[in-house]
Formats: sequence, structure tokens, C-alpha cells
Amino acid sequence: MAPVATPFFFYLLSALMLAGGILVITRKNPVHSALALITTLLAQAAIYLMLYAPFVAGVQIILYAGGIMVLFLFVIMLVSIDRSIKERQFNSQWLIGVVAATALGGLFIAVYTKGTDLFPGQATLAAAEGDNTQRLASLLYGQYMFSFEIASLLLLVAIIGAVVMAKKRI
Amino acid sequence: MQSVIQYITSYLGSNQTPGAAGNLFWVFVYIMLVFGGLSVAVIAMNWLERKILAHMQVRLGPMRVGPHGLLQPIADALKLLLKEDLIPADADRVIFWAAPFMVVLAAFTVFVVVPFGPTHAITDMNIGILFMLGVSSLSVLGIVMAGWASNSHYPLIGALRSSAQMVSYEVAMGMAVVSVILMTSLNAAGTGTLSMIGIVQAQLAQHEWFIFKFFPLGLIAFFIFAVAMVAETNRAPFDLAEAESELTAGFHTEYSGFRWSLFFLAEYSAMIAVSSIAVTLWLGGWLRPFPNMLAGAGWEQFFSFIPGTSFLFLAALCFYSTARMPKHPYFRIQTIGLAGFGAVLGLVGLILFIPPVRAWVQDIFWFSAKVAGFMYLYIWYRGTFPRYRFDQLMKMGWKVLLPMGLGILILTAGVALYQQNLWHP
Amino acid sequence: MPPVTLTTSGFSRRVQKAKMQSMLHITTLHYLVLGAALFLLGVIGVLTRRNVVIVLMSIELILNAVNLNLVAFSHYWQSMPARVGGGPTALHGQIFSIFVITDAAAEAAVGLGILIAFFRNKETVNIDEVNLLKW
Amino acid sequence: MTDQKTLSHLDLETPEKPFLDANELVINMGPQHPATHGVLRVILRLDGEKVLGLECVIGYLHRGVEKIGEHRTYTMFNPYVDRMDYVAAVSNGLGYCETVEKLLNVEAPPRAQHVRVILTELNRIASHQLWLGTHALDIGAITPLFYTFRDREEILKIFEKYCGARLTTHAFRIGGLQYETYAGFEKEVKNFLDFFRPKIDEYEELLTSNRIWVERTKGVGKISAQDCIALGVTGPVLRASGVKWDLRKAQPYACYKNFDFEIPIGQNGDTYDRYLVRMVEMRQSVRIIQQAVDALPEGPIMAKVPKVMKPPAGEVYHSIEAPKGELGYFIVSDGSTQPYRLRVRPPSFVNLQALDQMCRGQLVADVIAVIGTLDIVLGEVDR
Repeated sequence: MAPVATPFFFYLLSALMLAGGILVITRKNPVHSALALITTLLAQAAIYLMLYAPFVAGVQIILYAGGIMVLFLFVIMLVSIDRSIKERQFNSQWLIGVVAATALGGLFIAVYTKGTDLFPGQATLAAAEGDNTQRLASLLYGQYMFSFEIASLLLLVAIIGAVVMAKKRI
Repeated sequence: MQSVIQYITSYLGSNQTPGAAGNLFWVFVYIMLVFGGLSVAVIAMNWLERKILAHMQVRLGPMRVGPHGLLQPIADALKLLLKEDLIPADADRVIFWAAPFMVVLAAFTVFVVVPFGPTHAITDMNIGILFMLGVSSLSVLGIVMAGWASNSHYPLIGALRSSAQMVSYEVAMGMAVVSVILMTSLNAAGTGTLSMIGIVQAQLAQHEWFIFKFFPLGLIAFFIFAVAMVAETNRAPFDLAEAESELTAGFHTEYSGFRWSLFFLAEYSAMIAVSSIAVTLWLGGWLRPFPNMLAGAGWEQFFSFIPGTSFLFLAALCFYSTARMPKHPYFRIQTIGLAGFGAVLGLVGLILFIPPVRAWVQDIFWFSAKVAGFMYLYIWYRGTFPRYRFDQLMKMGWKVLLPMGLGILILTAGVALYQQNLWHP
Repeated sequence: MPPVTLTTSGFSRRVQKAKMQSMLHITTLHYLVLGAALFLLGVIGVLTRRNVVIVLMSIELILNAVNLNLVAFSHYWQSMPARVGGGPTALHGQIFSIFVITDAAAEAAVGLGILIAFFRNKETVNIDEVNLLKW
Repeated sequence: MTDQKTLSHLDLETPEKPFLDANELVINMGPQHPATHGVLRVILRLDGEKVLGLECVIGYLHRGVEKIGEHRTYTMFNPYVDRMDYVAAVSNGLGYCETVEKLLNVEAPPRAQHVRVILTELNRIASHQLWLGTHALDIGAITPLFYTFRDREEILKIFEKYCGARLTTHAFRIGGLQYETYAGFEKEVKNFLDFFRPKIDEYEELLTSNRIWVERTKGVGKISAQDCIALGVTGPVLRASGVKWDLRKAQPYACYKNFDFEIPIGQNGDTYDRYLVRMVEMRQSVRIIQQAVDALPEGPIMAKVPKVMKPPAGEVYHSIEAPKGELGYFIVSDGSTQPYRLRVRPPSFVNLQALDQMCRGQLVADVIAVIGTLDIVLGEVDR
């Protein structure tokens, strides 16, 4: 299917993502932050679809929005947040942090304006999305087999680590 | 004007879903049709659940509003819409407001890829089944939001239970689904598919519904999914999240009126959604029984009469009940109403006998009939089973269904490799 | 699906001239700028917030910004000719983003596990309080 | 005192170390809650879903029945006792009438005693049916409720035909019965027995071997025989813990010693055993009623009691085996027409204090199951 009104959707989704991101780092209540982050993640999944990466979009929804964020919400509800809402929200070095981030932002701006030549000017259509999943699968289980196994090992370690951490006594 | 008409009619000849054809008008029509049909199905399900459950429990169920309580769901809907919409004083208003919409959104969006027929789906996605599982997993967010925003203990416990339950059963569910996707790859090219339509077509091509594939592997995978889907939709015997005897009503304790009805709507459409996944993956989707074994024009003719006949049967049932209505004048309006309902059903049945309609409606009929079977199972479970306890539920999910799912996955992969002659030890 | 046509070789300067048009023409650069903005938001969150949960969420933002870049580049490479390593099978960016998502899941699980242990001992979620190696 | 000594091993006050200190949840279950069987309020201290301890708050249905008794004559107070355990009103009446008879030193004639046994046992079945339906409903099985209510209706019909009331029957009088049995009473009771025997199998078919039911009830709310005795728990709860104590056998009243029946006991003292004990008790009740109807003697139904009762001064305690446990009445008479002091020992009230002991360390869902299995009636707890 040919894309419809690409610029419109791009700007809409970008606005959603940025608004969500700003809310994440400014809300007092972590639950509100989490919901803003979910908005960002869903908008990003839609952007993946625009980039002809349907499988990554699906993984983004099922893993990030459906899995990781539920975990976040679960933990937020487990730790009582009433007291932390009343406390100071930003740490004492916040000024330094903002300055550092601004410097980094300046660096990005510099790179993107000076180095425009390095980037393609024209958005191009990728090949058929129809076999995206199949191609990804053959890459993942072929060329990247070893990395895949390492990733599963990482997950195993993470599971054991999380269980040990959450146990009654350490 | 001409071009508009041409744009609209250009789709009619194509053998694609409107989404794949990129025809916005027909996409819109299909969305309206699917969601309208879904709403009607939820209303019908509401009435049927109460009647069937009542008859299982030696009582009559709703009898007052309309003949045999047929108008009861409408009366209920009116009551819910007119009820005061309460928001607790200490609730988080925005999240409290947004939660039911989140749940409804997740439950309805899933239907975008449900294939009611080879071309009767809003769109066919390359990642169809992944999309369905992903989006339906979003409803847990809405439930958690509702439970947390109510700022009350019972909803909070309900939400925590529900999220833990849904996340755990999704894993077992995924295992069962992956084993089906492995089965779709048993063709010459050796490539499987995640597309919902592709999965049904693979069943047609392999001359076998996947529930019977590699017997009993397909059956066990189906069993795992059938258990997990009940847990996923928070229905009895896994309705811990809204266990009315423990948590009053679980995560929607503080909700009333319209918002509560949204949760209700979402629950039933989620039931229909997971049932249609099960039907698509294991029971051959829109395929009629024995499409290969009993092929040929004669059988084709025979099976094409079944939709109309079943509607005529329902109409006959209505007329029988009309004859049994009390003859007292007090019941006159009800009797006429029931007869009218029967007449409408009969008319629909007769329309379904007209040849073009007969051919056209086949797929949708078989798909709906299979989904309706699952709906009956849901009601049956509710009438029969006590409720599981939370730790038992978790134990079952992680210690029974997940290892079973893993075993099935490995075995299916092994058998599939063997069949493809790819097994070179 | 309309046939895919490569109108430029990829290193075009023409479009850049027409600023307005470039705004309406979504290029890889647009995605990169979006990713950079998201990354900065995440960095600010990590550096300034006290609440551990929100710091962890900011890290998720950073990872997502990286993912966006990866997928955008993967899209770009798919449109490149095969002789420089492009073509429809050049999906390495997407593969990498899947690994990043896996990594994020592991990070969230462990991070939240640590958070629970921390909260149980200190009864606070402030990152300033984490100033001992063992408590 | 001795009580303190017996209770000390229960260790009811020891606080458990919670999992997350800050996350200890206090939940008010009731007084408006679907599963507390009336207006019981249970304050639960939870760690996640694990119960660290609970406290029952009672008195929402207190009507001062005992005080009312001191201001009414012996005859006038008789209907009031029906309002305590309103699902087993006949048993309450039997206990009260027998206590006053003991005080007056009269005995009801044999025919009256047989009818009393028949009605009391019918009421035991009705009470157990109501328990079964609501208990199953609490655990999530909704269908048994409708089955038991359908069959309980038959018993209530017999009551209605006999004394005109279905719930608060006021069936017995001090010294015997007021009404002779109606024509066809014996036949109807026998019909009911024949009708009811297969129904018990029907209930058991739905539950006894149901996997979920067994998992939900086995090992839940365990209480040892020692704890039961220390806490004064009686009735099916005590018997399910393995103590063969039934007042119908231990201190036979009415004419129970004429009948042949078994006392079922359990072994583990868990919810499942209590369920089984009550199911067997229903079967045994059927057996008793059968014998009582077969041996129903002819004769008078009322002993000679004075119109104005002035029992001799003194005190008396008499207890019977009500469906829920030992129902005792303690009456102090000062020789006037009204009791000087009247005290009821209700089984539900005493059994309820075992709730904390039974629920510690279990989950919220188990609290519901345990409240159901104790078979409490709040009218009797609060009086």
C-alpha cells in the first residue's frame, strides 16, 4: 500500500513523541511519566511502520508497550510514591546537567548542519515490506546467529539477576 | 463525480482486502461494518450469556423486557447511559477518564486484521498475528491505569492481579502461536507467514486444519491457547481480576454508568478477538468443514445451503415459542414482537438462499459460527467452574502451560524439519 | 505496491536548496533530528531527575532514540544499490534495533529489581540516597 | 486464668515480619461486601495478598436479644429466638423450648419429640444447603447456589404447610407442639427424602472431584483439633478436625438416642474436609428423618404445662447440636414469669473467633473461602 500523507503523519507522530518525552522528564508522578512514555513508544512504533519496518514496530508494541511498561507500572505501584511526589524533584546538579545536555545538543546541531552532505536528500521507498519479516528472520538466524544466542544468554542472566534482587533477603 | 464512482467500483473486481488495495472508501465501509457487527455481537452475547447461564442454572433469565427478554440488553444499555457518572474524589481524574478508552481502543483495534474471509478483512498485515497479540496486550495498560487511578485498595489489587496474570499467560500463548507459525512454513518455498489470511490459506493448501496437524501436537498447542485465552480475557475460571466475591468488582469497582459499560464492551470484544485468533490459527478460519475431502460442485451446493437453513431453524424456533406464548391479551404485544423477530430471521434465511448472496456470505458465516462456538464455551466455563486462586493460576501458567508450550514448539520444529527433509543429523 | 524508483543517487544537493520543499519531504535527516531530540530529552532526564523510576524511563527514551536512528539508517541502506552493501536485504539496522530492545528488557528487569531491593532497605526512591556500595 | 494458659500456644499476638514494610496494606472487608455473609466487617492486614492478620468487627446487627428475653415471659420470648440464626430457626426454637422444659422439669410427649426431630433435621439440611450454595458462590462456582435453593424450597414448603412460616418458623412450644401435623405430612416428608437423595449426588458431582474446587479448598484454613478445642469451636468445623463430638450422640436430647446414625469426621481440618463433613451430615440427616417418620408414634403432642409459667428459682444450661455447632441457652430463673438472666451461646459467634487463626499466612481469596466454610450467620453472631 502506498503511503498516504507522509509528511503530515511524520510531524504528528514526532510532535506526539516529543511531547511525550518532555512529559516523561517533567512530571512529578511517575505513573504519569510512564503513561507519557507509553504514548512516545506507540508513536515510535507508528514511525517504524512509516520506515517499512513492520516487524520492529510489532516488537516495539508487544515488548515495550505491553511488557516493559507494564513492569514499570507494576513496580511504581509496589513502591509507594506518595512521599516521593512531595519531595524535591530535581537534584542539586540539575543546572550542570542541563548545560551538559545543551552542549550535546549544540554538537548535534553542528553535525547535522555541517554534515548535511553526508545524508541523503531524498526519502526513498524501500523494497516491498511484504517479505520484511522473512528477510529479518533469515538474517537473525543466519548471519547474526551468534549475537542472537548471546542476547538470549543476556536475557537469562537478567532474569536470574532480577529474581535474586527481588528476593526477600539479599 | 465519475472518477469518484470509478474509485469506489474499482475495488469490487479485485481479490484483495480493501487495505491491501489501498481503497480508502472501502476501508471505511469495512471498518463501519466490522465495528457495527461487533457491537451487535456484543449485545447478542450479553443476552445469550444471561439466557444460557440461566438455563444451566434451572432458571429463566430475563423474561420481562420484550419476548424472552430480547430487549433486555437495550434496556440495560439505556440504564447505564442514564446513570450518574461518578468519579471518586481522590481519583486521578485524567487517568481515570482515559483508562476505559484505552481498554476499548485495544480491544477494537485488534479487529483490523481479523480475516472473515479471503478478502473480507479491513487489511491484511505482514505481521498480522504479532499485531493482534501486541495490541491486545495493550489492554492490560488500561486495566492497570483504571486500578491505580481509582485510588482504592480493591481496584489496585485487582489491577495488580490482572496485569501479572495477563503478562504471564501471554508467554504460554506466544509459544502456542509460534508452533502454528512453524506449521505454516511447510510448503515448497519453506517460508512461513505471520499474516492472518496467509495462515488460513496455508491450512487450505496443506489440506488440514492446524488443530489436527502432527496429531496430537496441534491439538495440545490449541489446548494451551484455549486455556491462555480465557486467562487473557479475565473470564471465569480465571476472573481473579474482577472476582466479585473477593474484590467486589476488581479494577472497575469505582466505575459506573457509561465508563463501566465501556469496560464491559471491551471485555466482550476481547473475548471475540481471542476466539477469532484461535479460529484463524487452528480451526481453519473461514474455511467450511472438509473443504478438500468433500470438494466438488455437489458438496459446494450442499454446504452453501447451511447458512440459510440455520437461520430458518432459528426462525422456526421463534415461531414455536410464539405458539407457546400465553394467550392472555396482556401478552399480545410480546407475542407479536416474537413473531416479528421470527419473521425477520426467516427473511434473512430466505435472502441467504439467493445464489449470489449464498456464495458471498459463506466465509463470514463459517467464521462467525466457529467464533460462536467459542463464545458458548466461555459461558459454559462460567456456569461450571469455581475460581482459581492467584498463586494456583500463576503456578499453572508458569509451571504447566509454559513448559508444555516449549515442548510442543520443539517437537513441532523437529517434525517439521523431518517432513521438509531438512534433517541431516 | 507501486514500483520502487531511485530518482537520485543518494548524495543529492538539489533538495536542500528548496527549504520549504525539504520540510515537506521526509528524509532520513528528519528521523535523525527527531532521534537526536529524543536522545537529549533522555539525557536531561537522567542528569536532573531524582526519582529512580523516572531515571530508568529516561534511559528507555535514550535507547528508543538510538533505535529510531538505527531503523532510519536501515531504511536508507535499503534504498542504496547493492554494490555498496545496500539493497532490500540490508536490514542490519533493524536487527540491531531488535537487539537493543532485548537489551532494554534486560535492563528494565534488573534495574527495577535493584530498585525494589533499594526501596525495601531505604524506603525511598531518590537516586541521591544511593551513595553507598552496600547498605 | 486457665483460659489464658490454654490459649497461649496459639500465639495470636506474634507479629510476622512483613515482606515490604511500607507496602503493608490494610483492607476493610465489609460491612458492605458480597462475601462476608451479612454485615461482618473484617479488617485485613495484608502483605501483597498474603494475610498477616485480621480482626473481626461485629455488632452491626445487634438487637439485644438476650436483654429482650429478660423483659418477656418465657412464652413470649419463644419467637425471638428464631431471629438469631434465621436460616436454622427451628433448631433455635428446639434449644430454647428444651431449656425451659428442663427448667420446668417437664418433658414433651414422644410424638412431639419425633416431629421436633423431623423438623430440626429438615432444617439442618436446609441450613447446609444454604451454606453450600453461598460457599460455592464465594469460591466462584455460581451454579450450585441455584441448585441448592431450588431444593431448599421443598423443605420450606413443608415448613410453611406445617406452621405457616417459611423462615422464622416458631414451630415449637414449651412442652411440645402447638399444631398437630397436617394430613399427608409423613407422605410429603418421605417424598422429599426420595427426591433429595439424588440431589446430594448432583451437588457432589459438581464439586467434590472438581479439580479447581479441590485445589481451592484442600489445605486452606487448616485448624488442628487442639486449637479447635482451645478456641471453643464446635460443630462441623470441630468434627472436620477429627474430633468425634456431636451433642446428638454425646448428650442425647429430644429422642435422638432412638435413632441410628453416624457422625462424620474429617482428618485434616481444612476447608475441603469441612465441605465433605457437611455433605455427609446431610445424608445422615436424611437417614434420621427416615427413621423418625417411620417410627412416628401416635399420642398427645403437648405435655401438661401451666398457662402462666413460673419456673422454680435456679439456673439451667442446655445445649443442642445446631447445624452450625453447639447452641446453648443459659437461663437464671428467680421464680417469676420472666427469666432473671438469659444468655445464648451461639455457635457462629464462637466459631468466628477461629477466623484469625485459620487465615494467617493465607491469601485474600482464602479468607473468603474460610468465612464461607465457617458458616456464620451474622444474626446469630451479633444477636
